[in-house]
Amino acid sequence: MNKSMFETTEYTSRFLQLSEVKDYRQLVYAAERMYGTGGFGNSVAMCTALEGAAEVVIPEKAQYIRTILMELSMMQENLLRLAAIAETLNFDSLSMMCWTEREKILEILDDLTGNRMILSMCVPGGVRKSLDPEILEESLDELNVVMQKAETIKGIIAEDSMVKRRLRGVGVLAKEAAQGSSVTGPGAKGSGVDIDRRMLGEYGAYRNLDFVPVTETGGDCLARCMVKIREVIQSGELIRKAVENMPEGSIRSEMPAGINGEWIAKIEQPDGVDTFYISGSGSAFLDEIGVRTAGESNQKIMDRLENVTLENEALIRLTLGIDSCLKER
Amino acid sequence: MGVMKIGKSLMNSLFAEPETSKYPEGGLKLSKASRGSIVIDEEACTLCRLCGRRCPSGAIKPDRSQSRIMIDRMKCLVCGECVEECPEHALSMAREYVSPDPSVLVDVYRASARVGSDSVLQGIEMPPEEIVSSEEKIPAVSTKEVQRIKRKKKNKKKKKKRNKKRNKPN
Amino acid sequence: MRSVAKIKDRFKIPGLKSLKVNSNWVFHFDGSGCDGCNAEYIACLSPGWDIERLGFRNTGNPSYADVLLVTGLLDEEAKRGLIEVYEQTRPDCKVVAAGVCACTGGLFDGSKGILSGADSVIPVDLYVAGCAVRPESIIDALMEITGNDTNKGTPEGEETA
Amino acid sequence: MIIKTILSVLAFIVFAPFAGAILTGITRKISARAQGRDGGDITQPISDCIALLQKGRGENSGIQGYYVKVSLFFNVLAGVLFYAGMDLLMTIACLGLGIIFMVIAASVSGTYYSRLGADRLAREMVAAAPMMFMVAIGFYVRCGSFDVKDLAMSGPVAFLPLLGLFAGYMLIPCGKLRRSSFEYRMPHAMYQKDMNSIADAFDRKDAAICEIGSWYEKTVLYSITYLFFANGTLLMTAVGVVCTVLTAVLQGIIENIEPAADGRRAFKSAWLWAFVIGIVNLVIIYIII
Repeated sequence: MNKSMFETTEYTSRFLQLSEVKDYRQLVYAAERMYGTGGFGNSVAMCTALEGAAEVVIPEKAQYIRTILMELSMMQENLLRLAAIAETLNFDSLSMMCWTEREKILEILDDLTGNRMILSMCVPGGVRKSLDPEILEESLDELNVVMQKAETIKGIIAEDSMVKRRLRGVGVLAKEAAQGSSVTGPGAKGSGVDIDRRMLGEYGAYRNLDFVPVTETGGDCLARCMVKIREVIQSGELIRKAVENMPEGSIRSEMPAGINGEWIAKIEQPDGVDTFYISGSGSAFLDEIGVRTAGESNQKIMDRLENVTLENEALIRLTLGIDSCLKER
Repeated sequence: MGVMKIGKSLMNSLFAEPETSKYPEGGLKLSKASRGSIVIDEEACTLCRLCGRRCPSGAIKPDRSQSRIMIDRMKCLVCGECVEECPEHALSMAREYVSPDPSVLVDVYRASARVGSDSVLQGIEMPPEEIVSSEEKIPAVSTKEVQRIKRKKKNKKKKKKRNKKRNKPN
Repeated sequence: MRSVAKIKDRFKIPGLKSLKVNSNWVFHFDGSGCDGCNAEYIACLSPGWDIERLGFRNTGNPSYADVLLVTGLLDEEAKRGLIEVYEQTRPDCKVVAAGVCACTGGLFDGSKGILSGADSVIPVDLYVAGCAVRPESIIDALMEITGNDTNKGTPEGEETA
Repeated sequence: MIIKTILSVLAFIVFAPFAGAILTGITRKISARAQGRDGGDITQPISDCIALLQKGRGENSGIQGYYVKVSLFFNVLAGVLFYAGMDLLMTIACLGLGIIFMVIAASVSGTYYSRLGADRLAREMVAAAPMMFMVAIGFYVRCGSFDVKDLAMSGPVAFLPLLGLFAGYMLIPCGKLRRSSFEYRMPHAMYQKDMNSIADAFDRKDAAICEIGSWYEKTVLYSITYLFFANGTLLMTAVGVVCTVLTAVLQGIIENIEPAADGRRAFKSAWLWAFVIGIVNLVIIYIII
């Protein structure tokens, strides 16, 4: 793991400065607030990196709980992106429809963990508390309602002639250009490249939930929106599978006082892959933290897109999820 | 003819019950796991200062000299880290959340007379001293500037009154 | 115009000012925060909570505003923007700081270039706690600051399991 | 006769803003309900406007205040001409002038978004113009004169023969009055829900006057749809009033049916619809009736 790989990435100056004052346990809360709507994914990334560096294996049940909460948080973030895209098209009713579905998922998260978006459930070494079985059952049939509505939203995006006229052929990214570049998430999946960090099974219980990443072949804005809505439906199924075969057992394992070693954790977020690099030399305060968010890696693709006009530029940035993450915290 | 694709769902949402919650009248629906605010049991607390050390945002400050504990409600992230770490289980999570307040609400609690030992803090590493008190912390805008803004708004009102007086032919 | 005022005084016709009307305008200023409180305020406008039924209306011009809602973490650019917006508001426009970062800087207080809350820039009338502030507390704050108070924060009736 | 016209004109001047506000309130409530929201009550536009007026005049009142007042004057003039039973073409011309002065007011105020809104409003007016004149010609061909007096009192109901024109009129004003039909609104932040791009840079009082002007304009446009049904009998006036309320409901729904078409297509379709349907309908009337 040579350090030069990270010379190009821009450190988060404030995040690095925070790490001098806060020990690694408190830094997970700062990582979670990098972008609030999808915070849980970042806290899982930070905790995976910490556990990797300290060579701690967390219990199986904690992995399942993390998977369930991550899929729920990815669902609500995808719906938020779709609501913003429909907002840019001035399609208010579709945007409001996405907001209502997102509200239902936030209610489920509120019942399970006590907070709507920033859950503070993921701690180094496992999960803070286990999910209540009855609430989990109730939320499953609530999820069915959301999944049916997601089907209607998919139908609207796929068949509505005006939406297709505004989205098709806009910001086209060819498959070869996508493969050669650093774009991840809907940008890559929209052009047929099926890269998905969850397949490697480094984190979460994705090894036992067999699933195929969602891909589309269009490569334009319409394909990316279809990827987003199909991922919402796929997350619903993943949650149902995870709830069914969730094992019993402890939910947390012991973490050492200081972190000695370095590790890179890459987590699949709705907009792409977030990379966390940490390195510590034995003390509770980390020496080196490198963060490369999904928005940054997708930013470099903007000049390879075709058919980008001033009018559609805001739309394309939204589908690629470029300016969603403000890192200067 | 996919133009009216959304028409069907528009129609049922038109005649169905709207999905907005009737919040102020319908009362507050709190889930069982809801994390509202932190509550202290003053007798059990032995001022061992472990919670102050673990808090990510420095919202809870145990103070041994005056044997009291201050919780800054407008800084507390309600993450539950202190509730977990307290060896005496004096802290617990209430379900009602903090209601809006005209001032930065800092609750002060009287801790009990018996003071616990310092051994609890032995294993915890304190942040290096010189970094904690770094001066280049941005000085907040001096209160003078805030007053200046207030005064500027007041003279605007006076100016209006003056113009009214001036263009009144007496 | 002065003659009209004279007529009004003599016949005691209630001028337009005395009409109590349930319509408050909210201007939302978002620092460069983690977008959590911003998404929660937009959730208030969306069908989930819909503050339009309570008479609040979102506006893009600070001079129309009755309530200036400040959310998110404030740093240097936000400070300039906030002062510029605050000077355009009316003298009796109330300021609400929603979210832990807007009240006291929250987790990132003391970081480089981060102001510790909105009160270090403009005088704040009401503080709302909560990291990712809940829509219920935003509605509480808006109702309280505009004079029609509600059952603040206390759960009524049965608590759902 | 003179007293009757003066009475109806005075009734228009007093009651038109309230009728327009309630129609706007109905449209807002229906479009909120179609989105699943529980929108405010019907009289919310009135309380919004009063709240704005209570706040008095702001600082940046500049020259656009005069243009907004002139635009209000022309909208009221259009209504006065209509209810005095004068020429229908004059009413449509006054409506057009009302919008022209609104466009000047928006482009004078200098900020980017209001200039964007002015450009959008001008396009809407030019797209709606042919359809409006087609409707006037349709009435003229049907009963021989442009005066609203004869149109309102004449014998058979004008709805059936002018069905195509009625449908076109429904689409164009709906398209025209719909807030986002030609919108080029480019949100710099993705949640920018509050840019309504015309009255955005106005001063507080001018925004209220602009709102009242749009109420007058809406009542005049709806009374033209009422003209399709009126033939003096009490029953048909009731049917006409019901139909105008129905158009308000229809607009709330049409606003949510589809996203905004980009400017050029909506512009072409409006003109195409006006000429094809208009001419076909006029030919049918001329030959058959």
